[in-house]
Amino acid sequence: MNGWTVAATAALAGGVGATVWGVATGPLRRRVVAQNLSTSLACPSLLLLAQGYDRPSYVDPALVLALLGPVGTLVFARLLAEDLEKDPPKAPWLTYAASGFGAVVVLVLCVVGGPDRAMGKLLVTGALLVGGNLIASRALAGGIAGSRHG
Amino acid sequence: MDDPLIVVTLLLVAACATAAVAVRDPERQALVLAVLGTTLAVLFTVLQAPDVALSQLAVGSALTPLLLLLSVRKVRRRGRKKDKAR
Amino acid sequence: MTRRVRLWILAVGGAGLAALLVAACLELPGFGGTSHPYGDRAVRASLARRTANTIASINFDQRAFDTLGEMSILFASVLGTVVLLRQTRDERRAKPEPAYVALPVRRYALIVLPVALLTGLYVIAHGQLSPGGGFQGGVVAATALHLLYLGADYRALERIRPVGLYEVGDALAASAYLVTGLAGLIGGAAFLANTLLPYGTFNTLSSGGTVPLLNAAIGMEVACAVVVLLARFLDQAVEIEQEGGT
Amino acid sequence: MSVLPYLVAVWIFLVGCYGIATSRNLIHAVGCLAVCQSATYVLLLAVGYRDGGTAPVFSDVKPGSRPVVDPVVQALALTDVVVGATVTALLLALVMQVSKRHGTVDPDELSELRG
Repeated sequence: MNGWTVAATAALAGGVGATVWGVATGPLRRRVVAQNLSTSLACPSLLLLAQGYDRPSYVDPALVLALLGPVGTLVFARLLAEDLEKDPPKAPWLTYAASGFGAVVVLVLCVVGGPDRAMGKLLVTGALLVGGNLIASRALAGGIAGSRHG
Repeated sequence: MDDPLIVVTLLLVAACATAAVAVRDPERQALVLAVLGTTLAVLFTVLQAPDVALSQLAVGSALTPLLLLLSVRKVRRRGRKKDKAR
Repeated sequence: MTRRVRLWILAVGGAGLAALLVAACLELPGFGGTSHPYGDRAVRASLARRTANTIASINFDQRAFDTLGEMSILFASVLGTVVLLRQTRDERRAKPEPAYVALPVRRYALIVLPVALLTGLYVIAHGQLSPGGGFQGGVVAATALHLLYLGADYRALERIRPVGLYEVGDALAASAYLVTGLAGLIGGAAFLANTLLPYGTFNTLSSGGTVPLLNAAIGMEVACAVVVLLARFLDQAVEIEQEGGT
Repeated sequence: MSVLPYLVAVWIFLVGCYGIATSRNLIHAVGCLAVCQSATYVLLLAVGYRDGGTAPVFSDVKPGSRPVVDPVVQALALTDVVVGATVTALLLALVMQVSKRHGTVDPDELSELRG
């Protein structure tokens, strides 16, 4: 094990473990936030693992997760809109903290990796991750209003 | 070499799978299944299978929840109609 | 049979199955062992054919016939879904009301849609080099299209998604896979044998002989299949209603 | 440690079976089936793992420079993940048909209806 995989282990055990607990219990508003946070914590862990294993090609799963994770949250925001409207989630600080974690990880990896083609991919992943999570949490908090048949 | 990492991800997956079964409401189960897909993808990466992780992410993060929620919506709408007709 | 009796039967059966499975696990070669005879041979064969991603080489070259089987399962389940979810006589279509979507969410969906499509194509095209391939990229590209439903409304999605065309694409891709296999036969080798094209240079886009071709066929097949599946599900959930109800 | 991954796969499989057998909603049962499927992926990949190995994808490492894990099981798992999702879709389509025909998706009510 090296420092990168230790950091990834910590993020997984603490962060993703907490989101598993959050998504399995409690009211719906807590569960959707936990689902969104699981993306924003698992994606930086994947990036850390790619660095820890010294395999740039492992960044691809992280890129796909940064793309489709928020899309999944949008699915829930859209199709559970009626229930979420009655009881909207309010946890902006958690979302900001998780996005900040993602941004820090991406920046550190960029500094370590140096400027090359892999850095472009990293930056795209980071932008998609942070933007996607903020937008998805906005969508959960009433960004999509329910219609009967929409 | 990476034993603690493998153990942590394995336990995460086991916990999430148990939760996915224990949560009985299909809408909430879809949420747990989405998280299960993510944890599985991390486990596959740790087991050095990035191809499988990609596959699991592509399917588990958006496609499966969408299919499940659309089915729930269809079934619910029929149920609601039936209640009205009574 | 009451619920209680059934639970008892389940408990007994489950305990027996658990005991057998655990006994089997104890006899399996230990986790992380060094003996992987098939794996080592597969890696050697893949390198001999200059395919950088061994998994792609196994899927589309060494075990291409197996993938043909997987593809037929995929094709059959899509066919089954289409038949099961067709509009029946006592159903009618209701126009869905558009949902309100906040402007940032809408913009995000419209910006990410092309990015996700490109990523899907990238994952398909680099299948024989880096992690990825037709199965994964196809799903990503098909999911990307449905951002239009999530971020805009169902009508916008319907406009860019002529389902008939995707059904044709699905069938075409499946037959392209078969035709590539048959071409091997005509070339004097076995069905789906990778002898037709030059193997190219290691670690470039055109390496691996027929691997990129089969990869692309699977990518198109999966993408079209997922679009058709989701179209049927969306139809049922959003548009089709039983006669006499609202 | 050397059997923990296998035992986790067994646990996931059994938990999924329990969920299917006790489910009161067919959609929930389909979700549990997806859990059962994931047990097979965990088992396959655990069998193919090698200590200190890396993925046999040679776009960014030199062949032979590091030990690699078994690619055959990975190929099996990766096709099944996607094909399994379409089979899930087929099952959900069947559930919708059941709900249209019988007006319920509770297996207990359905078995009462049959008589």
